[in-house]
Amino acid sequence: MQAQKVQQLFVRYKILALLIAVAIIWVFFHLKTDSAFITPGNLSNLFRQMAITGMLACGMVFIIIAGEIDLSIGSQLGLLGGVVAILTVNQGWGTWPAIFAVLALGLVIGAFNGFVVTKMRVPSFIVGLGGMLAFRGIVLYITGSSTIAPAPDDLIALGQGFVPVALSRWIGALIFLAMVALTVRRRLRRGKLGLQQGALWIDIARLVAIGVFIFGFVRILNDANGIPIPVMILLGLLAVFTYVSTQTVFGRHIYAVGGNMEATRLSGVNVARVKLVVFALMGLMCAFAGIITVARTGSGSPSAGTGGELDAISACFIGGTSMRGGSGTVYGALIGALVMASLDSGMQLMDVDNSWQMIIKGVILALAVWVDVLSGSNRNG
Amino acid sequence: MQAQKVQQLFVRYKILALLIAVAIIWVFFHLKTDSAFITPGNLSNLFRQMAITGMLACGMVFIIIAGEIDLSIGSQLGLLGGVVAILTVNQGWGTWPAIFAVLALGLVIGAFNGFVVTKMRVPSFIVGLGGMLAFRGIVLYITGSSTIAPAPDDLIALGQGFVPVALSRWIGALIFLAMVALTVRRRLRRGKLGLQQGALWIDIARLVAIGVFIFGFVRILNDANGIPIPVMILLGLLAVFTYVSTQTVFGRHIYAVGGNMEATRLSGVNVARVKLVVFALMGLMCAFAGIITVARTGSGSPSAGTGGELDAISACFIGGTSMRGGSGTVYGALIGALVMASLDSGMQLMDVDNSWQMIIKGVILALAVWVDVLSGSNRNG
Amino acid sequence: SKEKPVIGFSIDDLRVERWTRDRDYFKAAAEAKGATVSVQSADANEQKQIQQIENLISRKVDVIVIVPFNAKTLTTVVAEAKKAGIKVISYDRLILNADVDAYISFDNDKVGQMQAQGVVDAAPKGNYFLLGGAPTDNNAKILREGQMKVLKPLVDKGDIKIVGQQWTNEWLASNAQSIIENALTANKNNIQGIVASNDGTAGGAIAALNGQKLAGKVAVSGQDADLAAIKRIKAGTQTMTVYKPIKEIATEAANLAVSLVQGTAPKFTSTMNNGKKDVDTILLTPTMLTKKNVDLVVKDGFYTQAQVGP
Amino acid sequence: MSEYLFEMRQIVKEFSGVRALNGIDLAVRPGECVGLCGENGAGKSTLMKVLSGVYPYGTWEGEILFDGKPLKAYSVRDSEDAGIVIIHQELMLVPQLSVAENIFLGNEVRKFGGVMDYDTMYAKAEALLARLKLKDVNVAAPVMNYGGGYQQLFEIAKALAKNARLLILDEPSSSLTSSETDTLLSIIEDLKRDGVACVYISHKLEEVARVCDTVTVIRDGKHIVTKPMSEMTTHSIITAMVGRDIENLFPKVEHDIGEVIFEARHVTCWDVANPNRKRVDDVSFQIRRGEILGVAGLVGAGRTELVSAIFGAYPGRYEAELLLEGKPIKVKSPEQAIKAGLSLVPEDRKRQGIVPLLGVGDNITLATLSHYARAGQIDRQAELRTVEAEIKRLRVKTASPELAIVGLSGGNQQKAVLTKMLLPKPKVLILDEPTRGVDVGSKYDIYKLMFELAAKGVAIIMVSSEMPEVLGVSDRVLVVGEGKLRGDFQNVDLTQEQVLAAAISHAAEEPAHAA
Ligand SMILES: Nc1ncnc2c1ncn2[C@@H]1O[C@H](COP(=O)(O)OP(=O)(O)OP(=O)(O)O)[C@@H](O)[C@H]1O
Ligand SMILES: Nc1ncnc2c1ncn2[C@@H]1O[C@H](COP(=O)(O)OP(=O)(O)OP(=O)(O)O)[C@@H](O)[C@H]1O
Ligand SMILES: O[C@@H]1[C@@H](O)[C@H](O)OC[C@H]1O
Ligand SMILES: [Mg+2]
Ligand SMILES: [Mg+2]
Repeated sequence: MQAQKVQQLFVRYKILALLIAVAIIWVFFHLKTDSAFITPGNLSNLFRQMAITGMLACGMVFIIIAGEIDLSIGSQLGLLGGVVAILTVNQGWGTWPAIFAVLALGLVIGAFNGFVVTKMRVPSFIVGLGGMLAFRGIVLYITGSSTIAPAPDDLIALGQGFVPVALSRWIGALIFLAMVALTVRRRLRRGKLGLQQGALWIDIARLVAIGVFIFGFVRILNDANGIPIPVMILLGLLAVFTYVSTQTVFGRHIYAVGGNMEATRLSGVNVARVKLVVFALMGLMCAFAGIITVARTGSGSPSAGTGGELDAISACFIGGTSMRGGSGTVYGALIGALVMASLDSGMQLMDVDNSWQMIIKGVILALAVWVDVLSGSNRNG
Repeated sequence: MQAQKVQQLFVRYKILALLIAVAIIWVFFHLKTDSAFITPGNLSNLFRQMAITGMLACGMVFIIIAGEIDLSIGSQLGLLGGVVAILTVNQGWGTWPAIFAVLALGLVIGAFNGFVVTKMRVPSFIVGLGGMLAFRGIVLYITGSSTIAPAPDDLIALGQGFVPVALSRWIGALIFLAMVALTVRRRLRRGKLGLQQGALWIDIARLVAIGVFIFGFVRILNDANGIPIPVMILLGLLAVFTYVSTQTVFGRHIYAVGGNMEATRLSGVNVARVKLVVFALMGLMCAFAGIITVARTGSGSPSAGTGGELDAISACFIGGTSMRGGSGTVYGALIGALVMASLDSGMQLMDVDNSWQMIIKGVILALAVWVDVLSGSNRNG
Repeated sequence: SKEKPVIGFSIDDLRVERWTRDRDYFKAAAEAKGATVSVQSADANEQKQIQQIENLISRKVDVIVIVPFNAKTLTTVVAEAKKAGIKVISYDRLILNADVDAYISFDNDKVGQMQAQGVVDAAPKGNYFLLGGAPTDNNAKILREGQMKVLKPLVDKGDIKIVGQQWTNEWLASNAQSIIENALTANKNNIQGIVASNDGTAGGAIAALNGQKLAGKVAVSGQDADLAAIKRIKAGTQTMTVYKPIKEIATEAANLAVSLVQGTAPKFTSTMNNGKKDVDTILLTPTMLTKKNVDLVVKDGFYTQAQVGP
Repeated sequence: MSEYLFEMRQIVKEFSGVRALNGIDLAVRPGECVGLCGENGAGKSTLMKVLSGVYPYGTWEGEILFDGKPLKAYSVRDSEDAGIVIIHQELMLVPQLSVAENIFLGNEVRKFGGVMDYDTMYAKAEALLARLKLKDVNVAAPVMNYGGGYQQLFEIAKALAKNARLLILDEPSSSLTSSETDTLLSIIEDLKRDGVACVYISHKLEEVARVCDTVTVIRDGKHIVTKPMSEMTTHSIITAMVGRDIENLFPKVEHDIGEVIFEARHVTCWDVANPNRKRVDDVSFQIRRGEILGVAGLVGAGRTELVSAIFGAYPGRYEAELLLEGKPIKVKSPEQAIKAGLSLVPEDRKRQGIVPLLGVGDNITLATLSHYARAGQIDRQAELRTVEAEIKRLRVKTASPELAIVGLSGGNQQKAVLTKMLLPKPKVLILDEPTRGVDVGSKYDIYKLMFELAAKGVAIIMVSSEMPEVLGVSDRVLVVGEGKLRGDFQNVDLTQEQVLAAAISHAAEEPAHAA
């Protein structure tokens, strides 16, 4: 009876299983590295290292939910990063104009991919394979294969800087209060409309958990200079993407398109437009990731982003996104990215040999999804 | 009316469109390189260069038809090649025992992948991602990240040798006669069973085309030392795989599983076993490709095969294999591999800049599939 | 033909900055001598490199100059070239177990020694981290051997403690960055020297140091005199790089290629054994660049003053 | 030895805690045909899946005796080896494989080892199809070239190809015409004479009455009654199924018919695969406010193509001139159609109707989501209120509106799809086979709803292959044959014979099923 309830809890809140997995990994590495893993400094690193994969995963999770795939994002990242470096270093543009130009360019490139997929009806797998080569070719051409450096200081600050400690606290408090307000409002409205209410204690427990989490997160990172700016950006993206996916018409349409494209089309949804926008958003995320890559490394390298598509896709799948489209969450994908970053970082801290790092990562990737399959086997039965 | 017929011809014999594409590409490069492209020497190179991708594509086309994917084949190739090098160079095994051991190992590794996909129900995309890392890690570990050389001469001969000129002629003649005999027998049997017969002239035209093709192929390659052994092996694999896919129960079950897995399962077919065997065959093909790679390079390199999965997958898709499973042909995939090898070789002969090579290849990949979508739009409607 | 030789130049990876420079200087020098050059990039893929060399053979070029991605995988294709009567030159990295006609390079072992020495000069004592190159690149291991020749005695003496060593997949700066970030964490920022094997990885390491406000306080080595590295040396965040005058090696190599075709004997400085034979070799000397002599790259015409900045 | 071929005893099957079968008994003698009746979701298909090994032994409780011996089938293979053959409710064909390959899938004719004997297989397949009175089928062509009705017949051929001792037919006739159904029923009678036992599931009770010797009715996973057919009437079966009395199957409500509201002119559709062939050939018609227009015809007549072209959903090339309330409208996509005031409930629920993983509620509001949104943000409470009201109104059986819709039985899914397309408040509602696979009780609900809508002035176009339904519900009947309009009748004293005669009028000279 009790076991039953626990299992249902996991099925309902899949995120719990993932968080427990993260906790186990962290404790393991902490014990194995003489308590060097769960320290403010290292966690700050970890979140910063997952930021770029996380940005890509935000876009990718929508693509996969919509039933498509994009293999060209590593090359898109390289191209967009290269452009921001060329604009700021070689062309002398200001940092902000260059950033906005590249964000716009990202949207355009993504929309172009979407156009080829939806209007020319070339399968996205192929568009991705082609784009992977073509975009990488373009970045090699425009940079002449050389690394563009040094990036201007205000750009580097975006990659290396921190949100001031006091501001972090305020933001944390604000988010928490917003959550409380939303919960209260929802309960009031449901009450007024005479709709069925969830148990009060669950809502309260949820809020307490969120509060503890935010407090801990801000506290720890403030002990290490504050929240890194790329992490702050990622959190912002998480909020926006989660909002879009759960609260908006467009978000619902993404799930519907991936779940059954034909039925969705016959319900009067412009399926091609939904997909096009999803690809455009992916391009935008590549622009974010490209800019932050340049800011983090202080230079635009023509090989930046190589293999980034595999990391992002892995993050989505570890995070519970369905291979076949139609289901998945943004926060799941980010936790997936966190799992992978934790493995990389922990094994490096332990000074594990490179070949073993690859073996272990490969095995864990498959194992993680296997556990997911096991726990959710009921859905496919 | 006439145009109509031509279109139907293309829909029926999709291979025609592909062969015409190859012809156009060849003529284009021939004109652009001062007649250096369509020469015995260069064509011999071309076929030899496509042999390894072709072997991988043979296995991959079954995997994709069965509705799965395998991203780990590049790493599998590296691992199996590494093992054959270690066995022959470091362990002093004879060439043939080493080859058979590695072929067996390939089957085992492939079957293992199949086991994880079918019994543990981890999606093949993930198994591939994990395997890509893990197998590469293993080969780095067992080779100590260094290249194992020099391979024994009889192994090298497999990669660099040629089928004697006279033998090539005999083999060509035999294949042609076998085709004629099969056609005649089929017509007789159908006549006896009272089944509808295709037009006689089509059968004759087909045989003449095949005859001309075989004659030209043998003739040209004999002008350049004979048929390279890897090409001969590939032709053998083509024959076996085509036979399996069109004439055997197992082959038809592969298509059935990819076309509608549920229906196939409910028809009493052991779906898991079909998939398992398909993955095992993929492993076997990786072993072939790995051995030939070592034979061609004279050494076992830990980075061998990197990116091979993308080449093989691209070859399948260019060759008309359906993304969604359920349809595709082995010869289509091999022509796909030939298209890609032709592009690489032609652009190198033309001295096209590296970045432009990537751009053009990416664009052509997408264009090729687009043309395919246009001509066959009916099937997806 | 002898008067107008056709040269094939097969380069490991034109996506890496230094090789584009080798290509440009080589082409200029060879064309000045009336030769034509066809350049191929293997994109760090040995299979692709072999195919390109095969294509060069079937085009019947007169001589092939190779920067091998993998030193050991070219035995058979070189033999094929020789059978077709084509001369083969090994460029920068020695091709092993093969019948090559000549080798021209800087000494990688020496480069490794310079890298270690540069860091030791700036930080004679303390904790060191060894940031290696790509694990699949054989040169990376020779560099490490050279570095250890300098470091081993100091480690034995107790002056230096090596607190970690990792290889950097594909020489990628971003991989190097996360490796160093984690190394700093593991050692609570207590690192005095980072022996990085080239400028790309050094850039990643310095970005990581920057994150801890340690850039300039920790000694970092490099190699190749990439433009970005020159700027960092001037800014004081990178300690040294190894300048390998690429114009010199490229020009020498072009001359060597042309004279091999024309049958005039070039002057070799030594021979090196590659496992199959003693290969006639021209070895050029690399130069160590620090803040003091960094202007050499401008004097040499390697960069313009405008590129380097004031 | 018992007199029964098989007995199922106290079968219990649960889906994650929900009991779909709650202790059911069923027994059939050799040569007997048992009709299995029950509402949508009663558990008929589930029971048959237990029997045929789709749900392996061990995933359910109870016991099955076959030939007096316990049967433990771990897979479909095991039960087939025992002689149990099932035709599933959903089409189970592989579209890319040929007709013959599908008929013999898992049961291939071999030359030696694993090598296919195509020639024998083709000959056998042609013989089987001839038995089903299907000619002009190229057995070497892929199944996807043939429409739903043909495919259903291929399924039957597939079952006949196996030597069944027990044949289970789960709604085999839902996409067959009456003459095809006749052929099927007479084949079943032949099989019975050869001693083959049958379980026949259908919501068309006339068929059950004609072919079954015994009737078993189940409700909510429980056994209600088993009696010889001679002691049952259609009416008593319905009462047992629904648990209440249904007086009139077609609860006709008087409704006023107003002025012409919608007109389609010169609708022409070309075949997607073969651009020379017209699937719909210059069809024009009008419909009035509050009118229910039945569209009848043989399978493959082109009715689905006609209505999907009107709705902007036809996948191939087509032409159509549409006028709504006298004004021409442009409809190039379903999106535009819905905006203009048209709604279409498609024929294939699984492929075109539901988004399986989304909740029941999310499916219901899919076509009208923007109604509950401000600046793109969904007001979930407003949405939920509508959903709950609709679920209550149409009596959709679901544990919660958040449950994924795949979990519902076919009839309840159909109701959800129906509401989805009603919420845009269409002026013209098009229903393509709205009651296919729907039980009598739900049919009653759907007809009642149609009459209510008509009374409110909605014009309804209903494509249906069920003649009684066409005649029982429509005000006017269009007959389509081979893509052409073959008749337009006021439904006053109209008989099935008249409609059928029109449908096959011209076809008498040519074969009715030109492939
Ligand atoms: N795979 C499944 N997972 C969860 N519930 C299921 C599943 N299959 C069936 N059910 C449930 O079991 C019950 C019986 O379904 P079943 O398909 O047997 O009904 P049926 O009598 O065949 O109805 P219909 O006439 O609509 O075909 C339904 O309530 C259905 O929701
Ligand atoms: N002979 C055929 N060749 C190709 N496709 C066909 C053929 N017959 C039917 N179809 C396809 O099957 C689908 C079902 O439509 P069908 O032709 O059965 O029309 P219908 O008159 O609406 O019949 P139904 O009674 O099944 O609704 C359509 O998408 C149609 O394209
Ligand atoms: O110059 C370096 C080269 O010698 C090495 O092999 O690869 C990396 C380069 O930076
Ligand atoms: Mg059913
Ligand atoms: Mg229809």
